[in-house]
Amino acid sequence: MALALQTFATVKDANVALKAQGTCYFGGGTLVVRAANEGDISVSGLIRSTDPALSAIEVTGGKVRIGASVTMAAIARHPDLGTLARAARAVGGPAIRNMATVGGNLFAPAPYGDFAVALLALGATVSTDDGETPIETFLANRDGSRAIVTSVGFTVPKAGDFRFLKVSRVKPKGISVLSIAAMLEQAGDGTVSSARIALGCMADRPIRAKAAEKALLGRRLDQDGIAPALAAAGEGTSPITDPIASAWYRAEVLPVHLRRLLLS
Amino acid sequence: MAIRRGRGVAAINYPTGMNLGGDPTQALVHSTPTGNFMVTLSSVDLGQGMKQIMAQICAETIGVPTDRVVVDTADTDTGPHCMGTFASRGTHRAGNAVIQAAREARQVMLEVAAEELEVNASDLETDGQGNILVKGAPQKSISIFDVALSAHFKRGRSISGRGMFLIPRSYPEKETGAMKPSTCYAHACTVAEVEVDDETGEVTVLTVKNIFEIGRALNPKMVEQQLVGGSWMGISHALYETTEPYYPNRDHGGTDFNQYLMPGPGDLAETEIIVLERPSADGPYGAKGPGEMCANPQIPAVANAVFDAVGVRIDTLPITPERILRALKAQAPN
Amino acid sequence: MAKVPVQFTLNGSEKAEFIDSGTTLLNALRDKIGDTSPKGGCHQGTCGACSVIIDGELRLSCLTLAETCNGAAITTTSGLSEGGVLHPVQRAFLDTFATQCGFCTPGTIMAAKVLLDHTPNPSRDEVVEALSGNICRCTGYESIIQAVLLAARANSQNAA
Amino acid sequence: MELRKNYFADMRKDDLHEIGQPRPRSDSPGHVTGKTAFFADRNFPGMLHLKMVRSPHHHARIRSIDTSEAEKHPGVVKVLTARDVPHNVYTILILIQIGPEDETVLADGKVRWKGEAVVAVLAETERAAQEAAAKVKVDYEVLPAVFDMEEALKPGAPLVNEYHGQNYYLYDSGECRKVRFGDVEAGFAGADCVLEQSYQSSPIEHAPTETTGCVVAPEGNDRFTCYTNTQAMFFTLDNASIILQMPGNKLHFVGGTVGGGFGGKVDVIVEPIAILGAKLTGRPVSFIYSREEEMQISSPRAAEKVVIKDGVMKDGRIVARKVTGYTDAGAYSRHSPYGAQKGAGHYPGPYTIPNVWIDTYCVYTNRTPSSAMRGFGVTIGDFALEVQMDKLARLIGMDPLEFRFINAYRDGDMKAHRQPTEGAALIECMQEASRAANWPVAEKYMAMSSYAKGA
Repeated sequence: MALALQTFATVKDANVALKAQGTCYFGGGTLVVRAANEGDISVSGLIRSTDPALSAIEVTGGKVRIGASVTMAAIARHPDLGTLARAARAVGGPAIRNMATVGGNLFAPAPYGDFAVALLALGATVSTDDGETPIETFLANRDGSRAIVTSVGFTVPKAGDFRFLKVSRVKPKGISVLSIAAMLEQAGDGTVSSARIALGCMADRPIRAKAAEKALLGRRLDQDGIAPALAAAGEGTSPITDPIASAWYRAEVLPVHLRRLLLS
Repeated sequence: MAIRRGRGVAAINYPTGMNLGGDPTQALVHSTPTGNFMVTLSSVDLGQGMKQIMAQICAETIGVPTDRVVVDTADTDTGPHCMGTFASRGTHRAGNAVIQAAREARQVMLEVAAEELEVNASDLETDGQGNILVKGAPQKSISIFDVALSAHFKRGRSISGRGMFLIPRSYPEKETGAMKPSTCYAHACTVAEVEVDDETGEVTVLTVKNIFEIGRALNPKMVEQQLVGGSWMGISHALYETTEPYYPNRDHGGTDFNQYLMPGPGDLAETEIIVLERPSADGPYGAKGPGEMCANPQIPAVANAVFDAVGVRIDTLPITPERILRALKAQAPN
Repeated sequence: MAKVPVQFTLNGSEKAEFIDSGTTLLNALRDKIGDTSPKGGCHQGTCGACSVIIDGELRLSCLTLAETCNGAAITTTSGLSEGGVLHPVQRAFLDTFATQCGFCTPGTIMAAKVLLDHTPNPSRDEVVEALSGNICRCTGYESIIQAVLLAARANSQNAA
Repeated sequence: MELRKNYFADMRKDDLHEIGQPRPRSDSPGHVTGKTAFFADRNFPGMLHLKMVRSPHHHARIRSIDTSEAEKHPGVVKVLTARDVPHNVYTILILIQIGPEDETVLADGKVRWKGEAVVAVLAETERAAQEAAAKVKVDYEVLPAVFDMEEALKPGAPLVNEYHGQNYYLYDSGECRKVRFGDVEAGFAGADCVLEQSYQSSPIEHAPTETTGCVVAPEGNDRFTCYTNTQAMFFTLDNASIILQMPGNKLHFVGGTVGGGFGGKVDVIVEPIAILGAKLTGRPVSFIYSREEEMQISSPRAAEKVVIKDGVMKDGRIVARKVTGYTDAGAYSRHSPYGAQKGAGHYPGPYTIPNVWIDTYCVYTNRTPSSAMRGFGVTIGDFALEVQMDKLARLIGMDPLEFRFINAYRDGDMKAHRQPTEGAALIECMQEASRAANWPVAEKYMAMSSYAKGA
C-alpha cells in the first residue's frame, strides 16, 4: 500500500488512528520517513498531530515540560535550557536538529538517541494520554509502546550538576561511540550526595550505570574518589557492536571517558 | 593518560594511464564561423574538471584564450571513442588526443591566414589573444575571427583536426614479468604528524606536508583541488574507511554516511601542498596524472607516525582506535 | 492513490500541486515542480545534498513530507541568484574553487546561507558546525570552509 | 599550494598562455546555481522505477523463483529474471580479451554473494516496486561460503565461481602474475638482515555523493538513450551491446558531469538491465542505487593482503625484495584480475633493488565483488611497502628518510619489470619534504639528483 499521511488536531484522535494496522506516528520524520525511503513497506499510514501543546516548552519554578514535537534546535537555543544545550547539539547536524524531536529521540536505537541519554540522567518522566511514566520504565518498554508521547518533564538541573559527553569518531557530527550523561549533586564538603549516570551505546538503548552511581555516593570527584565508580562502570552493560566500534572497544573506553567527564 | 605525538614519512610513485596501455582516446576539434573552437570527445568529467583542462590544452595549442573553446563530451552519438576516465588517464590520454587534433586544426587555420596575408604559413605565429601575426613583423596580422570567416565563407576550408592517442598494449612476459606498465610516473613524499590518545587509541592528524611531482600543473588551482581532496581521502583511508569493519567477517557493514566513516570538517589536518614539475616525455605539455597518487602517501605516513607516537605497529587498515588500543594492551606488561 | 494538495512559495513564487500523500519534499520539488537543484544523495538524512531552507531553517527535503510544507516559504539554491547576480556565497564558492563534482554544492550552499543569515560573521568553528551535515567526497572540505568565511567577509564589507 | 619552479626548470617551458594558468572552472557556475544537469535530473513522463530483489545469502543454489504474486501487484509493469537477459553471463574486461565470462546480470541457478541481483521489478512507483519485490519468492539451498582469502586458496574450500574452476584467477603465467628479476634467494642469503611482514586491508567504498545509476528513454525508433554516470561511455555501451545482444548503433549513451566517481562507476551494472527494461516495456526506466546499495552492493576497493620479505644491508641498501600480493576479488572478476596485475607492475615500489620476486594473486571469495578505485592495484601496496620501509630503517638504525634516499630509483636504473627508469623525481620530492617538514638529512642526500647517475 502506498504511504499516506493523516493529520489530526488532537493527540486523542491521532491515538485512535494509530490503532489501525500498518500505522506509525510521524514526529520529525527523521526516523520514519527514512525507513520508508529505504524500502520499509511495513508502514503505510503515518499519523501526526498538530496539537500546539506538542511543540511547547514550559518552564515553571525549576520544572520544565518539553512537548514531544519540540526539536533539538529549539532546545539548544532556549534561554532556560542552557544546561541541556550540549546534549541537544549532540544530535545530528544543523538540518537534523531542526527536524529531530524529543519524542523521536526516545525511540532512536543505539548508536542514536543521545538526548534520551541526557533525559535518563535527569530522571525525566514521559507523558502520554495514559499518564506519566518514569523514563527508565518507558525506555525498557518502548518497543511495545503505541500511545503517542506528548511531553517529557524534569527538574532543570543547577549549573554544574549536569554533565554530558558524546564520543564520536567523526567531528563535529559523528554518531556515538558512546555517550554519557551524569546528574551529580554534591554536599557542602564536596562529596557526592546523589548521582544518576546514563550511558548511550552500552546497550541497545540508554541505560543507567547504577553500580557506578552507588560507588560515587559519599565520594569526592577526584582521582581516588571516583576510582570505585570507574571500576563498576561497565556492570550491567551490554555494549553494541556496529560499524563505529565493537562491544569490546566500547567497554574498554567507557571508564576512560567516564573519568574524564567526572573530573572535568 | 597521555597524548603522544609522532611523525612518519612515506614516498611513492604512481603510473599515469591504464596499466599496460592499449587504451585509446580520440578527439575532434573544429572552429565555428567566428573562430570559436569546439572540442568533441566522449570522455567523462567526474568532477575533476576534465572539460576545463581540455579547453585549456586546446586553447594553448590553437593559440586562443580558453574562453574561446567549448568542450562537448560524454555523448556517444557525437564524441569519438574514449576508453574512459580512470587510471589517471584522462588528462594524459585525452589531452594528447586534443593536442593532435588542435595542431591539425591550427595548421589549416594558419594556411588560411597565410592566404589572406599573402605569406607562408610557416612564417606565422599566434599571440594567444586570438590573433595571427607574421613572425618578426607583428604589425602584419589577422584575427582568428576573420580567418574563420574566410575559411568558411570565402575559401571553403574546414578548420578542423582529428586526434588519436594510443599507447600500444604491453603483454607481460609469462615467466619474468617483463612488461611496460606505464610510460610516465608521478611522485610524492608525505610527512604526517599525529597525536595518539594512548587510553582510547584515538588518532588526530595534526599536519600533513605533501610534496607532489606531477609533470605539469596545467591549471594550478584545479591541481590544488585534486591534491587537497586526495590528501584528505588518504588520511581517511588510513584511519577510518571500510565497508567491512570486521573483515573477513561480513557483518556490520555501514549503509549510510553516518556509519561509513570519513573525516568531517572538524577533523581536518593542517595540510601543506608543494608541487614540483618534471615534465613527462609523452604527456600533454608534460602533464602526468595527479588524481590518484595524491591519496596514497598519507596512508603509510600516518601509519608510521602512529608507530612513532606509541610504539605499536598497526599493519591492518584502517588503523582504528580499537586496533591501536588492542596493540597497546598487548604490548603493556600486565 | 489519494492525491493531496500542496501550496507553498518556492524562491518567492507561488506553487500549487496535487501530489501523492507521503511524497517527500525532495521528490515533489524535483519530479513535480521541476527544481532539480536539491539532490538525492542518500534519502536517509545522512548526506545533506537535499538541504533546503524552509521558513528560515535548514531542512532535509528527503525526510520532509511535502504536504507538511503547506504555506511555507521554501528556498533552494536555484533561487539564490537574483537577476543573474550570484549570491555572495555562490560567488565565494567560485572564488575559492570550492566545487569539484558539484553534487553536494547546492545543499552545502543552503547550509552556508542559513548560517550567514543568522550569523553574519561566523568563526571557523561555527562554519565547521554549520557544514557538518553536508558530506563532500571531493574537496576535503577546506575550500568550502574558506568559501563560507570569504562570503562572510564579503557580506561585512558590503554592510560597511 | 606552492609551485616550486626551481626544480627541473631546465626541462620546462614556463612562457605558455593558457597552460599553467589558474583559469576558473567553466562548470562551477552551473554547480553553484544548481543548474548543472546530473543524469538523475532528467525526468520523463511515465518513467518506471527498477528495484532489485537481492540474495540474502552469501552462497546458495536457487531451487526456484516464483514471480507470479509480484507480477500481479498493483503498479507493477514487468518482472525480469535471468531468462529475460539475452547474454546473461558476461565479464566487462572481455572487451580487452580478459575472460572468462564469469558473472550473471541476474542470478541463474546460484548466488555467490549476499546482495547479488536475482530479480528486477519495474513499477510505476518506487513504493510499488519495493512492495512487489517483497512478494518475489526465491527458494534457496544455502551452500557453505568462504570469506577469507587464505581459506579460499586451501584445497577443499567451497568453490566460489564455477566459471573459473578454482578460487583464483588463472593468468597466462599461472595462478599469479609473476615478476622475476635477479636472484632473490641469493639476495636474502647475502643480506645483513631479513625482515618478512604481512599487511592487510579491508574493502573500501568510493562513497561518491551521487549514487550509481541511469535513466533510459526509448527514442521511438528502436534506439535507446541511456543517461548515465558511468566513467566510461563506450566501454559501458559496448558491454551493454554484448549483454543485450543489441547492435551498438541502437544505443545512445549520454553522460556529463558525474557526482564523483573515484573508480566506482567503471563497472557495467545498472545500464544493461535498465535498457532491457525500457526495451521490454517501451517505457522510460530509472535504476538508481539507494545509498545502502552504493555502500554495500556496488564494488568496493578490494581487501588486500601483502606479504613482503626484504633483505637489507646495514649500510642501507635493500638487496632483495619478495612480494606476495593477494587481491580479494569477491565473487566475480570485474576489474580485479587487472588490478592484481597492476600491482605486479608496481612492486617493488620506487626503489632500485637488484633481486626481486613478485607474485600477485586475484582470489575469489563469497563477498561483494570488488573493482577499481582511485589508486587501483597500488594504494594498499604502497601502504605495505612504505610501512615496511619504515620498519627496515629502524631495524638497521637508520633515519627513515635517509634510508629512502639510498634506495630511491633514478633515471636509467633498471626496474624489476625490465624497463629502464625515466623521468624519476622521487629524490627531489624527498628533498623538498626534508625542507618543508624540517626533517634534516645528511648533505649528501640533499645533493643527489634523479638524473642519471654520474650525469
